[in-house]
Amino acid sequence: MKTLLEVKNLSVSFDVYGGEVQAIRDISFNVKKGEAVAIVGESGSGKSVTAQSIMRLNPSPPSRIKQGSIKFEDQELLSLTERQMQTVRGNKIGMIFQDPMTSLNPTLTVGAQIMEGLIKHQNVSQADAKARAIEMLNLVGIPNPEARIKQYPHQFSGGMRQRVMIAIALACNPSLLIADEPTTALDVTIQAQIMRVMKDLQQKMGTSIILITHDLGVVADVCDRVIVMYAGRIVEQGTKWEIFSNPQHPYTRGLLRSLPRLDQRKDEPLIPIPGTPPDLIKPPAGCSFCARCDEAMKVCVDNDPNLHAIKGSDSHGAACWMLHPYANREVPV
Amino acid sequence: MLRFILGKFVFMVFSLFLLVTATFLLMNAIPGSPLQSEKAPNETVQKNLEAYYGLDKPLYVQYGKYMANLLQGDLGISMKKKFQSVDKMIANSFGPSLRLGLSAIVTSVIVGCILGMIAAMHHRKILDNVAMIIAVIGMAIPSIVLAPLLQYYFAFKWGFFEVAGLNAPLDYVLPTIALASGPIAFIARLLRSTMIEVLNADFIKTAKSKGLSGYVIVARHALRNSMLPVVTYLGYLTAGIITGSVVIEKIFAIPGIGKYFVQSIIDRDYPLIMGITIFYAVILMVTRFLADIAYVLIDPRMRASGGKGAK
Amino acid sequence: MSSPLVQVNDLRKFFNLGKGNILKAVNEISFDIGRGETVGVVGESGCGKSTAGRTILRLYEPTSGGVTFDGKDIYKLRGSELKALRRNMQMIFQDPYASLNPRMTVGDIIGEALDIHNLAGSRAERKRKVEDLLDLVNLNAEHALRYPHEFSGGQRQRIGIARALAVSPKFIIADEPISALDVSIQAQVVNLMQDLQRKMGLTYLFIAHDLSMVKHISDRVAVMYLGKIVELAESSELYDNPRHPYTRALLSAIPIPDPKVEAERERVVLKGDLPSPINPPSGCQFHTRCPIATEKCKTDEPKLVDVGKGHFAACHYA
Amino acid sequence: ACSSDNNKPTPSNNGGTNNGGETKAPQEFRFTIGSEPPSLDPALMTDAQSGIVASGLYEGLTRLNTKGEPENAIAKEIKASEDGKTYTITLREDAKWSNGDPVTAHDFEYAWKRSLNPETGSEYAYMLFYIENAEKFNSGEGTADEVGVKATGDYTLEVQLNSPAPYFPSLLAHYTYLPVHEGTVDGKPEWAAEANTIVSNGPFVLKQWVHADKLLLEKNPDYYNKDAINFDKVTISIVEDESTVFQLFETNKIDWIGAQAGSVPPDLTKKMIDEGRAEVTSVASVYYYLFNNNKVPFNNAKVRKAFSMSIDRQSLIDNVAQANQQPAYGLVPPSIAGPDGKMFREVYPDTGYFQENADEAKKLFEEGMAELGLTAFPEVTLLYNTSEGHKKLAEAVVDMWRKSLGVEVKLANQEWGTFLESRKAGQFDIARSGWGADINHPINFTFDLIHPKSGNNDGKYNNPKVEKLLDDSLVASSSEESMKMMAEAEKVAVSEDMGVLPTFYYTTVTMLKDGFEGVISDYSGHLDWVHGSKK
Amino acid sequence: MSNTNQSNTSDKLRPEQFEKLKRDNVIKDGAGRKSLTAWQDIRLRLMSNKLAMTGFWIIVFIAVAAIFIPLLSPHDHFTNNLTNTNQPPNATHWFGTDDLGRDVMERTWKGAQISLFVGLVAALIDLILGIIYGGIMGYYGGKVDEVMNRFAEILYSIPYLLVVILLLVVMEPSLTTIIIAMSITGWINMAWIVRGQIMQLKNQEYALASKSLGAGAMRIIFRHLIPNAMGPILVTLTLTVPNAIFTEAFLSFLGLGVQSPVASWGTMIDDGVKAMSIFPWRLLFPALFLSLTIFAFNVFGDGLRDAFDPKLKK
Ligand SMILES: Nc1ncnc2c1ncn2[C@@H]1O[C@H](COP(=O)(O)OP(=O)(O)OP(=O)(O)O)[C@@H](O)[C@H]1O
Ligand SMILES: Nc1ncnc2c1ncn2[C@@H]1O[C@H](COP(=O)(O)OP(=O)(O)OP(=O)(O)O)[C@@H](O)[C@H]1O
Ligand SMILES: [Mg+2]
Ligand SMILES: [Mg+2]
Repeated sequence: MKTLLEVKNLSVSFDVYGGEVQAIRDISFNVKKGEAVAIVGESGSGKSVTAQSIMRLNPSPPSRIKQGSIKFEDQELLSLTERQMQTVRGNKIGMIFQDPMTSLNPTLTVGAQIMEGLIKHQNVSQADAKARAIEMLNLVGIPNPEARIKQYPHQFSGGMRQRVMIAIALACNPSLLIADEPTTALDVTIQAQIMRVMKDLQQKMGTSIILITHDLGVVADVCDRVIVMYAGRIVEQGTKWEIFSNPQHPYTRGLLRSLPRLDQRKDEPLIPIPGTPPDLIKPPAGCSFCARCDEAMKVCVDNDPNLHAIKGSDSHGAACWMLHPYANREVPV
Repeated sequence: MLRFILGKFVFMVFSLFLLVTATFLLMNAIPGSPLQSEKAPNETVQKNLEAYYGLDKPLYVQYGKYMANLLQGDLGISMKKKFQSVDKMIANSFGPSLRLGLSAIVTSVIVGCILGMIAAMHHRKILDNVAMIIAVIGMAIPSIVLAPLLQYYFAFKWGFFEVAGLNAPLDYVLPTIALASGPIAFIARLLRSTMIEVLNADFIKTAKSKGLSGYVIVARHALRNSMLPVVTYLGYLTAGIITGSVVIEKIFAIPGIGKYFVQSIIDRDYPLIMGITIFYAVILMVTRFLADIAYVLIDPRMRASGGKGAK
Repeated sequence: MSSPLVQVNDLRKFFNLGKGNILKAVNEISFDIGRGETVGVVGESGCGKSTAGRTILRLYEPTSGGVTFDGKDIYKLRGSELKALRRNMQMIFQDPYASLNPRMTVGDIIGEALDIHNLAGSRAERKRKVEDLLDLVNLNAEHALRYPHEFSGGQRQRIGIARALAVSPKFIIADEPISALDVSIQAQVVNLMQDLQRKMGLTYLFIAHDLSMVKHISDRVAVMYLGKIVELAESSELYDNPRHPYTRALLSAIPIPDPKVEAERERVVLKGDLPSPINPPSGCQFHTRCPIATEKCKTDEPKLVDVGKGHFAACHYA
Repeated sequence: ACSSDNNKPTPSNNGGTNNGGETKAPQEFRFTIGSEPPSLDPALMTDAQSGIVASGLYEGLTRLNTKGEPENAIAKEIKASEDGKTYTITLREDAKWSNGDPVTAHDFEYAWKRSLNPETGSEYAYMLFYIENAEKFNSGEGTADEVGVKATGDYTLEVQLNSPAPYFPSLLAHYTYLPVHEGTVDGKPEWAAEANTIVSNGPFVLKQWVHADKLLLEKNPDYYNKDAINFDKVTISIVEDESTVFQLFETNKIDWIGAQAGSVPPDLTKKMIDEGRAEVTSVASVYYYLFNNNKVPFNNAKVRKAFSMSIDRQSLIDNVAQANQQPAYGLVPPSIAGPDGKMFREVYPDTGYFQENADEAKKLFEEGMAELGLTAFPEVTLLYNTSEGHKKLAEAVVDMWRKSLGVEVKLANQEWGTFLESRKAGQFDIARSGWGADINHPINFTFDLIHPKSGNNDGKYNNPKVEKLLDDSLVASSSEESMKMMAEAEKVAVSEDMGVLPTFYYTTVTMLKDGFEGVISDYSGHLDWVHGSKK
Repeated sequence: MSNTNQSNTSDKLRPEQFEKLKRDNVIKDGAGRKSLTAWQDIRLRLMSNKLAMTGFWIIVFIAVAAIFIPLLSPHDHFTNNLTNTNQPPNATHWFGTDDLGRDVMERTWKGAQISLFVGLVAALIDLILGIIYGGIMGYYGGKVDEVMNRFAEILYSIPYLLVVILLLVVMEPSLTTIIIAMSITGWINMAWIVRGQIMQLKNQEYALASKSLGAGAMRIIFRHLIPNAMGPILVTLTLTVPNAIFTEAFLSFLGLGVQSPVASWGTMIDDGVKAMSIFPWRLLFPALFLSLTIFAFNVFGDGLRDAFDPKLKK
């Protein structure tokens, strides 16, 4: 499969009064054509910043790209002018945000909001754009789209708004869809509908997806590959099978362990990961998970681990000193 | 919607009634009378006059009579401008005030919005400061200074415009500037502050992610959502501006209604005071009502609630 | 179990939207919460969970019905009695972004409760208590001086919990307290809530739409749909043996973090959205989305009846 | 000028004048007035603005000439009886109303009785009270028939006066004595509020009246004496702001500036006079301060005198008022006519009434204080009505008192209506006042200002000697005798009692564009433009 | 997976470093970061705003000048010197003299005292009344709001001048009267701004949270809602100060204000405008300092508002 997006050594910081928030630090990953990649991680781990860096939507100031490159379809996004970047946004990369209640403009009709990207990028007529908007609403499963495009967002339920967001994001048939926690604000029953719509559309259109979520359940259903972020770093990545059945990073393992299972008894307590993620203004010199890690070693305190390839896989890697030959240990399963 | 309008209307009538009553009492509590003059009038004549205008009757009789006439839409006859009917005086003088007022409002909305938009889009950058300095300077020079300065330099000294009057389109330029400079600044600042907030909203991120350019985003997405406070302000401003500005009308010799108002109070011209007060109140209510409607037009969410949330 | 701590009787909360539109957010719900018990409430967005919670706390005045707390009708309390009640009943809010005053420091947000009820004698004591509370929710003492916007959603929610705990209440309504939290933190919070419950004998009404977590934490679970309780049972009973088709759909919608399970799972994806609570469907309110609905469901409203072992369900086919 | 006016196709009136076939550019005269004429109905007019417009629109029995003397207008002949109480007036027969009707004696009779009719609500009806039974009718006690005015023929009018009034021909020029057209006026009180309903008989007709904006007058082609009228068109715009008026003048938009009708801005006055561009004319008005004669400390004549004598009037005029006013040591202004065709002040100069002298003043002040038994000067306020000019003068006067008497007088200003009420109610220590003439006669200033029963004696000055002199003057055998008594009363009131504090006699400052002639200010300072012309 | 993208290589590592860490308890996050208090934070942000600070220093300068120049000047504001009127600025009279020969500099700064005092006090009163009234209207809503809002509306539509002239009769002209006259309707605008804001904010969960903690209406309004409405309130307030300064001039002109020979900027301007073309300094100085003050208040207010808003934090 061809690589669609390649992020290399990307670091993004925010300048705030208290100092520099190092939101993402030296991350690299790629997304292939037609692939669905999930980015999971704790709140504040830099998922949204990563996503918005690809779209170059981080407000600047205060944000600042310190280093790295983002290659999309062999084009370096970071060197594009704002105007060139506009031809990428919405056209080649679509984006969906977390909160469907606020991410639509309350004063414009839904139809207008779908059509405006089309008109901008595809140079289509008003009528064609409208037809396409109706088609998109149909695709995302909104009944009676002819009438619906004339309505305003407040006349839609949350789930429907998120469908509208999907319609907007996919209207120009982008090759990459970035969905930043698209279902977090929705109900389980609606969540299931939305995920189904996304999955269907991805398969129909061959769009690549970066799905940002902290719900591992969603990941298991939809994605091919998973990237686990922690405190602005990628701590593990691999196929969903590898991540779920053979997690290598203590954080990933902790995450999976902390989820309640339906078959779990009530008096059986959950196993949380203690502590909270570090303050990104002063990220620890060593492994950022070290402070919360049960298996931390002396080396972890001062040395940030590389992404170590896992034996027997070319897709699986984890940034943990335990994978270093010196650690010489058994991997607990 | 009909109920909403009807409800508004009932309230308008009620508050007009209160207003008329309050004004009537206040007016009569002010010392001096419409019949005063520096020369003590002959007693006989004074009595005749009082009888003629019904001022010899107890206040409640005067009030009752006024209300009865008012109900028939009769605002009475001016006591100072003899036998000019108050409705006609208002109708005649409202024209120039309205035309000038509208010109000032349109100017202040356009210029104010442009300045505010520029400032918000370039928040914390040079252009923000430049736009705000322009706006604030407009506000910092009071119209009692600005109007004579404009008149003196642009009309008198350099002869670009007429010194006074409102006879040709060009004559509107100077009074409009003088009248609009304050509102421009206010609108610019108001818009800037709401727009900065709106520009941080999620749906702006959505718009950006569609690849829209900065100007389209501001014009299509941010402006409308930032307009609500401006519309509220306009609801009040409009009444104030189109019912005339005493200072501007005086300096540019514009036969508007603003001049009448001060004069009517100084003259204690009771019917005219009442007439203008009522007129002003009605205009105020109408413009506020229009602002409410504008709210509904701007923000479709208000439609569901019938403009309930509108201030 | 002694007498229930909270009794909810035929509680209704309607919102008058004007122009004759009445939104029936909570419609005739009745249930008890025993001392030290955790009752979970699940249901879709807009089904009235928060409204029910807020009405039970008397943040809203009810349309009809009653709630007793410790035997006292809370809607009859006035002045200082009401204030005292406020110390006993607390709420953890749903939206971590809107529930913290952006102008106040975290310390002041948490300390406010102490101020209102004069729980801290001195500034130093207040500071100490705030720090303890922060510690309790795994935040750092220095965070007291920061503003909410400096925190991630998860951290903010923990601040909200600390605020609720500040008055050491007996009863806490947790309105989706963890739905915005990270999984790793969710477990911390849930464990923390359970710890607190054990230590302080807290009683919870736990509102969520994350069924797995509700099941984990709750003794009994109520399922709400359009302002009504459609099913209420012991949690394991409910999960093992759901009687209402809506409950079944909810359960099947839970994503399971195991690709193997996911790949094999048969899903009941409900069609359509939640109908409007302004004009709810006739008969069984669920019939518009129900996979097993019949003509009868369109006209006859099923009652919430005991189908055995304290398992209540409101379905003709339960 | 002949009517070469192309707007008015009335061929019947063409030609027959000395400069017949000659066509000239139409003559236009433009000026401003400060506010709209409140009324153009002669019965209801009370103010200068209306008077200025009315003088073009209407023609009375007489008209004052440039010297302020009455000249026959509609009257062909005015004959007084021996006792001076009956006037027989013969009217000219060629005068017409603007609707074509002839102007007859009945119109005058009707107009005067209408003004007197209490139902008309005429404020200036008292101007007619010289006529027998006029006041009775006006007060509702008498009937119209009893009033001493009768048209004995279409063109003869007989008037009975209460007492001889030698200045009656002057009175006839006053606007209250103007005729109105009965058919137009009767039952239509609003007839004079719009241009198209006014029927007039003067040298000009009102073409257009844009309320609050401007009045357009055109020469009346039917005017009996149209040859004496040169302006074809007169535009009177209403402009309140003095700077604007000045700028309009300087940009050639108007031809004349003067008081009552927009005036030269105070700060520019001196400059304009110095440059010789503005003309200064005396005006029959006096600027003075009222003492509250009933209140400590101004119930003491010495204190009053001290205050008056410590004012440097010339300095006030030169530095503050700045319009070449004349210092006033009395009350009657120099432009008021006196006995024997002389000016009143020529015969009875006021210069000897008292002398300004700061040292003398200080002495008198201390004596006065001692008489009052005061050790400290009480708190005293000078009240004036809100206006830049009054404020400036008050500030200067107060400073003079401070410097020469060492007293601190506070200032207070009030808006006009309130001010009048306070002044009438005697709620003041010192109050600004000004007094102008209605007719060209000293009675305006003596009787009104210092007679204890006068409604305008707001300072409540009361000296029986003055009262008697003034009462006697009304029934004096001759005009000369009467004026002498008035002069005597004035002298007592000022020189002995200083009942009021005169400061200066007003002037009016006017500017006129080159090429205009015959545009003048009359004795009272009002614009008289009717006989003006443009080269 | 082979891309080793992180810079430090394992070469320098020694095996003994790979020994398990022993620790008793978990290290908390966020340690060591210096946090700022609310006021420090606002001050810092304000101070970084150059325009706002310019405004601030202008206000300080004018306040200092208004206090000290009249004290130090050899002239006073009332003594006439009729032989020295309308002098252009010169060595003895830096701002020239007026039409009664008084020192314009002295009068300008004496006027500054009055104008600033009136402006500040009126703004303060508007603020207090507006916040209380608007806060109550907005918070309680419903009938209370209806009635209070109607009252405000009716009050607002009574022509101001009428009220003012009535006051003129009832009270002695003085500074107090001016301030009262201004406050009679001045607060309404503020009240409406506050009301609108409160209506928006009162349904926020933080307000509910406070209510559930037992907070009374006043606490919710003043601790939670008003601070969040501070942006618009400050903008309105910065407008109130200059507005009050002007209203004062207008009222002085009507006779309700300060009495001569004391002058406020408003009255000096009113006077100076007429002499603008020949004695420009009489207009220039009061107008200049008035405009500067208004300018300064406005830019400072804007800066303050930005500083108050954590969302706009850099
Ligand atoms: N505008 C900003 N100003 C300052 N810091 C920011 C800004 N945006 C993000 N950050 C910081 O960057 C870090 C990463 O934030 P990010 O939004 O990417 O987290 P996330 O993984 O998306 O979390 P969540 O699951 O809560 O959305 C956080 O520490 C956050 O505080
Ligand atoms: N103050 C209010 N005024 C009018 N309607 C309201 C109000 N509060 C809630 N509602 C309506 O009542 C219904 C129930 O709302 P509620 O917030 O209780 O739902 P919920 O179950 O908590 O949903 P969610 O999962 O989204 O929190 C919704 O339709 C909502 O729109
Ligand atoms: Mg995020
Ligand atoms: Mg809820």
